[in-house]
Amino acid sequence: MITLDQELARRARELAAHVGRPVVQLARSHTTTSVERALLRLAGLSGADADGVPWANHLVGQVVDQVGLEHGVALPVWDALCRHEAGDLHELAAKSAIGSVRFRLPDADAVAPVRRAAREAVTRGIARIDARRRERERMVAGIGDAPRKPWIYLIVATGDIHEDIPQAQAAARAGADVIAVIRSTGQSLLDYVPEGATREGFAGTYATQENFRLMRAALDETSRELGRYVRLTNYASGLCMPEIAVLAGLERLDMMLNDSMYGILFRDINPLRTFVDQRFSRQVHARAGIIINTGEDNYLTTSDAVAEAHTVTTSQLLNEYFAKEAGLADWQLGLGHAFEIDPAIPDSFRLELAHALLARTLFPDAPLKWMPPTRHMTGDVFHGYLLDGFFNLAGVLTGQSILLVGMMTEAVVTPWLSDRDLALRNVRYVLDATGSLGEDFRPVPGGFIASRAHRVLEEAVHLLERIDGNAAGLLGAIGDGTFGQMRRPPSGGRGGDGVAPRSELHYNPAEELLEPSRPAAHGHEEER
Amino acid sequence: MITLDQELARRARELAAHVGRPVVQLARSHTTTSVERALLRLAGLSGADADGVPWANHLVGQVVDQVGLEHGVALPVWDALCRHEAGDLHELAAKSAIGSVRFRLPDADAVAPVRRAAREAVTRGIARIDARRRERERMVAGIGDAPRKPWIYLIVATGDIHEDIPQAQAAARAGADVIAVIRSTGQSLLDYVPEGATREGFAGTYATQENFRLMRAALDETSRELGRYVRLTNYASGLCMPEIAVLAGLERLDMMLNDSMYGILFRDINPLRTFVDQRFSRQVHARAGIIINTGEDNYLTTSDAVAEAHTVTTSQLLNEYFAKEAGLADWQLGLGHAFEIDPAIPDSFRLELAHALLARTLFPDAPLKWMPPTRHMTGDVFHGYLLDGFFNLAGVLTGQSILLVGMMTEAVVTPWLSDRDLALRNVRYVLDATGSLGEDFRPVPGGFIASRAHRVLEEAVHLLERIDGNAAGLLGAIGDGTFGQMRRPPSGGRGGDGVAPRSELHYNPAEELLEPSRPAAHGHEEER
Amino acid sequence: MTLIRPYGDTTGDGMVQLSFTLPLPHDRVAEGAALQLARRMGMEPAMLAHARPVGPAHTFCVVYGSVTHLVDTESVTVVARDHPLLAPAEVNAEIKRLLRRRLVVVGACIGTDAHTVGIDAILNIKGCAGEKGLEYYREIKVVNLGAQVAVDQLVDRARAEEADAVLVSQVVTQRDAHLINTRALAAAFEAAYPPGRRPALVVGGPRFDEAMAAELGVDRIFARGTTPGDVASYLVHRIATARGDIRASA
Amino acid sequence: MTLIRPYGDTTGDGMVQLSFTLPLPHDRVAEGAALQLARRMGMEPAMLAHARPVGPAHTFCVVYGSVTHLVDTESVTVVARDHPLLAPAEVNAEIKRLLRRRLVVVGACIGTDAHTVGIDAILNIKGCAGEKGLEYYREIKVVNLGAQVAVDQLVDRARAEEADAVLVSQVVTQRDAHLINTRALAAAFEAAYPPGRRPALVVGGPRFDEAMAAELGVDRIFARGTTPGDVASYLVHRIATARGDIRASA
Ligand code: B12
Ligand code: B12
Ligand SMILES: Cc1ncc(COP(=O)(O)O)c(C=O)c1O
Ligand SMILES: Cc1ncc(COP(=O)(O)O)c(C=O)c1O
Repeated sequence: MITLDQELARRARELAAHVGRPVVQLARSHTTTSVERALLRLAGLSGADADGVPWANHLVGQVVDQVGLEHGVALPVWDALCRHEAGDLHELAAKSAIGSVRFRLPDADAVAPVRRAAREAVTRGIARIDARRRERERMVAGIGDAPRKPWIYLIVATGDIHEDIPQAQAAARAGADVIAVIRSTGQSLLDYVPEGATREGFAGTYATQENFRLMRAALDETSRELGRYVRLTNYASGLCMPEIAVLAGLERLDMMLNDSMYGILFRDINPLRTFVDQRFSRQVHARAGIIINTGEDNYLTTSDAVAEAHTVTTSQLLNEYFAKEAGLADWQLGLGHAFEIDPAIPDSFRLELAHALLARTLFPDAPLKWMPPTRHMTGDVFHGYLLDGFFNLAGVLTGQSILLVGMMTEAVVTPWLSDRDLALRNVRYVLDATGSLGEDFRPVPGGFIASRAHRVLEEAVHLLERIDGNAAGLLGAIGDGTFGQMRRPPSGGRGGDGVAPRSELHYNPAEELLEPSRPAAHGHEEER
Repeated sequence: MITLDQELARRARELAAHVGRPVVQLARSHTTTSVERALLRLAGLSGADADGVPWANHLVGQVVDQVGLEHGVALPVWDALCRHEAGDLHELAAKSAIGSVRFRLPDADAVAPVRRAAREAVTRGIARIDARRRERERMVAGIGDAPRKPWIYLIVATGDIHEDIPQAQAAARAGADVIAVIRSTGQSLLDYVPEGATREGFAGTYATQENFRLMRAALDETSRELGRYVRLTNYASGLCMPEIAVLAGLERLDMMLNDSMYGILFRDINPLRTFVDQRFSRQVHARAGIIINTGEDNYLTTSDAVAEAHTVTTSQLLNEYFAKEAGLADWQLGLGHAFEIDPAIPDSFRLELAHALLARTLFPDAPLKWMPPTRHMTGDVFHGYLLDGFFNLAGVLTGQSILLVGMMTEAVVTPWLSDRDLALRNVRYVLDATGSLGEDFRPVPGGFIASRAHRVLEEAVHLLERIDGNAAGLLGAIGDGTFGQMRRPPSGGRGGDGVAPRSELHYNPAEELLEPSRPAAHGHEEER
Repeated sequence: MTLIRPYGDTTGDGMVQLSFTLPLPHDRVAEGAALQLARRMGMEPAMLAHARPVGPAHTFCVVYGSVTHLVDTESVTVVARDHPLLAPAEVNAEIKRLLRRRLVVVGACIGTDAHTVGIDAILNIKGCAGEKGLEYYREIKVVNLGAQVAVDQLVDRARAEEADAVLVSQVVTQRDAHLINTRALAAAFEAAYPPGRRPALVVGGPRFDEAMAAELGVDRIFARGTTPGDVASYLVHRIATARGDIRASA
Repeated sequence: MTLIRPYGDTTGDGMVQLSFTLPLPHDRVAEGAALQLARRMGMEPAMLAHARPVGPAHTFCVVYGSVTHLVDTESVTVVARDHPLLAPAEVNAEIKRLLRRRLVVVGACIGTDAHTVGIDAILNIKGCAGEKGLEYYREIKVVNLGAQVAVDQLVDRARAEEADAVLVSQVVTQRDAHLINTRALAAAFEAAYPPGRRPALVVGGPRFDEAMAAELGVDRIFARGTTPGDVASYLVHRIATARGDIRASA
């Protein structure tokens, strides 16, 4: 509905690639404890000891202690298996937990069969993920898909999977197309994935394989009941991001929050750790046919939505680059943005429209994730309900793809059952009453909306130029507080000790298997 | 923003005049007890006896009993005064109340001085109204006017003038440009105007001269405090409509609900009585510089807002004709319409826009009164608040002039203090956030909105043709339930006994003085 | 006994939302007073989610919190239908059997209430919620007096028509107008008829509490969402019980 | 004693609005239960304005009505400021006079709470509501540990810095996370310092009840709308009273 300066857009993408490429290089030349644990999970290792410490943690911990992280765990682990230290991964992990396995790097001549064994195990895991992806495709085709765009995305957050399930089913029946189960506040700082069904979370429910399974099964049932496939989302973030990505693939989650910078900025996770973990997670998501949702909307909760609008665009361009590089297709790119302008600002709604249209026009094929107001929501729940209505309207007018439904109680509590129901009524009213109003919405070329959109894109290009000119590149910019005004120096944050530069010998069969065939990506010649 | 078929519009006006003219003829050839009482009030008669029966009622009652209604009261009353039956109108009324005055028609040769005396008395009354009009003009110029269109119109309805006043002042401070004091449910059926300040009303406060005075004085004070003139509205309807119109002129009310058919349809008042009373009331309003608000919005509470949209347009055309005929200028024509489409209907918002644009385009110079949803409001106050927000948006997008602020508690209670405050926050958000969105709102020529508007106008023309073809004309159509599906036969309803055909001798100096100089009205050549 | 609590986002959390305005300027005292009120209402803990001035002398407050009261669903008195819901044909047949003549119903909005949409929805052929109104029933004679009917007039007409039932609508509730008018209605009918002989008095309107019939001196109250079928079925049941007939009242 | 009631549209009408969900299917029992709950909360009469099913097992209700409780504004306990509100220069001067060194403040969001915007608004130079944060005060040394700080870490750092005051933010309240964490904080500081020697413990967050400080074992709680000046003035007052100095605590 607006026309962007194509040359400016091209330049923006070129710069994003330039800024992103060294970061990908870092990711390719390092590994992390969580990537290695994810590999083991892909190879079929699950479960935990009686204290809840996952076998993957035990096994990686032992390998790191004995051999170091830099070579990856695949060679030491399958070497041990080839040496019949244990019959399978579980047994090996259990034995290693009591210190009764000695790990080593295989001798040069043993490497080939060890690699082959590892690769076979992981191939089976990937086959399971492929099967899940085909299962999803079959179900969507057989049961039916969401009836329209935007998809209606609702959050469930009781902290108890057994309360979440009926609430999620209720939300689906009431019209939700996507259910997101929010995680307990502390989970992303845990360096392990909890096990089993959980009932104790604060402001969210733990992401565990069993919780994934239970919720997906419940939603499958509801999908059949409703005649439309209801999607399930969780969060691939925090110190266990790659493992969560694998579990999501194994349990047929359909969408994952997966952002290149969220954990750095908002959970104070070490930048290098994050970028390494990210790339692997994205590769898994690409393979699993999972849509990723990125988190630039969050920047507007800590910095001003007008002054810093261009940081959102910049981040979207970077997320796009990283995603494509890891093999994700356009239809998997749920880039985030948000309706967070102070409603007291004159013409705030038109500014929102401008920002929303910029994203829509710059990423025409991406399933954009449109986030509701949070920062300027107050305890005045009536006014909040109204603001959410205008957020919905902006979403409709600008053709957003995934509508994260706003809650009138945003400033008060995690959503109640009735909040969700009210919020859905709000969405339904706006979609039904104004659904085709776009026909009459024609931003004047060169008018307020179009020139605002142009200006934000210009500012994003300037910012990318500045980052590109910075010796420390993107990491330096993050350290300077460029995004969300959160300063996160490259060496700071949690989990930095779980990263190692790869040795020459490093081997990760999953990465090899997941490396995309690198199709020519949407307009970037640098991508090959 | 849409282009109407000019020929169709011309035809609609021509038909409205054709349908309205016989009704005006009826009004000119009849009088009513309330018109006569209004005349006495204009001539300075106010107050009531100890039981609260107004002197105007006593005096008209006595004249009617003794001389009949058909000649009007002016001749018998000023004949009695010329005969020195009493020193002034009050004394005459008091004496007549105890049966000690004999009324008669003056002898043929006494008629001229009696007429002169009556005319002089009424001229003084009209001069008071003129002075009030000039006073308003001075105040608006001196203090300042409402800062923008639409004017924000708020209702106060506690039933107690002493609660109403602080609430009205609070509303004005919070942003209201117009305050309407709703009347007690029963007032329009009373055949007298209550006296004094009142504290007992159900769902509204009695309209009395003293209440008018108190509220106007309070709002004058607030106007000065705020630096903008706050307008006051009441209702010229019911059996005392013309008297209320006079009191409004005397107490400098700024706007009055004054509709040609509301009383017939919704209070079951006799049609002839209504049309006769109406014409006089409109003449008073024309002179007093009062804006009238018509009530076609009400039809949509009893009949369907889509199916019967054209009845609103038809009624607006009739109200326009009647108003112009009585001397009201375009800027005084607050024609009513409403946002009453079932929100569950697909595209309901676009249909609302179409209807609102039709009115806006058909009456480009009239200060249209845009009424909020009422019928489809429910006890779900959250949803009601949202709907009101979209009503406000429709008002902004289509350039409405007087925005009657909707209350989230519409289906529950008469508005609370906090409802009004919340409602104003809603209006402010919409005006500030989307105020200039009209720039981007361009209904496609021939598209959904434009063709819907055209179709409604066509249906209105068809309806007018049918009424015009009906032997009983407009009265017949009203009897058939054309408007609001309320069937009101010409002979039914209350107050019919207070109407009489005028005799040859009938004299009403006010009517003579108020008869407009008949300027060529906006596009009707029939108007002379 | 089944005890329940409101449900916010977990079973038993008791969460509710409350809003009100206090006649106090907005300051800490007003905020404290808001919490005090919430606590007196049984909210513990109560969170003041929002407070803002409405003019210089009032404060609007939004409170969230957990209410300590339990609701015992078994002690809830509902005016539940204790008779079958009949189709129009069944209603007609029962009236014929029981009365051997048409049932006469006189309807009105009394007092100064002009809201006829509700009573019309029950009486007019058009009906509501997909059901035809009582006029559609062959064995019911409907006399709809419309709006703003004085109680005396209504009594006179009911006598003249030998009404079996009088149906009255009351929509305006400010200052308890509906309750006052209903009491006046009951008193006038009691006074005008010999004891026990007055027609059935049925009152309706969106804001009535259906449990108040006895208190207000009428036979039955119908609130939000009533359909003509509800009323017709009740009327049949009423005649049947009045005549000691068990078939229809089962 | 000043007794007040909520104000709907007339003085003393006591009107309030209430909404909640009951874990019952939507039927007459649920509606009756809603009214029963409203009555238990002191609403009389209570009008059920709205009820609708939320799925097969829950009913959302909106109730309007008059609450019979009175609020006694004189018995409202407010955590009112009983000390002067000082400008930054005055704060600096007082600290200098009282301590003869800079006041040391250590701040953090504890537990797993990552909401730093609130504490940053108090501590960072940028501040909020037009006031500069504590970092701006020459005589205050601010150590802001950021988010997700374990209580033990915080204790260690407070000791290392010889903190005069520890400022902690808690925004997440689900399952009383903020209360649990605050209690843990108080216990850890009591354990780590000799009796009466621990730094001032100041806690803040939008959903706290400021009256709960004693109950939670901290010195002061600041809720919605706090500004850096409020906190600085309190800290000065606190040192002054601790030292028995009257000037600043008057
Ligand atoms: C339509 C309407 C009007 C129309 C009425 C047209 C007409 N011929 O009826 C007009 C525009 C004339 C009007 C005027 C006024 N109205 Co009005 N109106 C409404 C409105 C928007 C809808 C009511 C309605 O039609 N509901 C639909 C019907 C089908 O529902 P119902 O009445 O509840 O009926 C159902 C049941 O209750 C039951 N039922 C009802 N009666 C009976 C009777 C029997 C015997 C039985 C068995 C069942 C039964 O069965 C029905 C079907 O299910 C409401 C707001 C709202 N959304 O509710 C305000 C509302 C009712 N009006 C109100 C007011 C104050 C007025 C005025 C007094 C304002 C004024 N001062 O000028 C005027 C004057 C009217 C008067 N003297 O009574 C207030 C009442 C406030 C209160 N609680 O006291 C309301 C709630 C709006 C508000 N918040 O201020 N109004
Ligand atoms: C911004 C925000 C975020 C940002 C935080 C960024 C950051 N670096 O702080 C991000 C996007 C990261 C985020 C994430 C989450 N959030 Co959040 N977030 C918000 C939001 C939108 C605004 C909070 C805010 O910044 N307020 C502005 C500040 C200035 O206000 P304040 O904190 O009240 O501070 C003032 C006073 O309270 C006081 N004060 C506060 N602290 C202190 C301390 C001291 C010592 C003193 C003296 C005073 C003081 O002074 C301040 C200035 O006046 C709120 C919703 C809302 N509108 O309130 C949700 C909200 C707080 N978040 C919530 C949740 C659940 C989360 C998540 C847990 C969701 C999830 N499961 O993923 C995550 C994880 C975060 C975590 N582990 O804690 C919930 C909490 C629900 C509850 N009541 O328990 C809220 C209410 C949203 C909701 N309804 O669900 N969030
Ligand atoms: C992109 C993204 N990732 C992750 C999260 C939350 O997950 P965590 O549990 O890591 O805080 C969010 C929260 O909004 C998010 O936006
Ligand atoms: C045009 C018009 N006149 C009058 C009234 C109400 O006045 P009353 O019923 O007191 O005559 C209304 C109410 O909405 C109205 O719209």
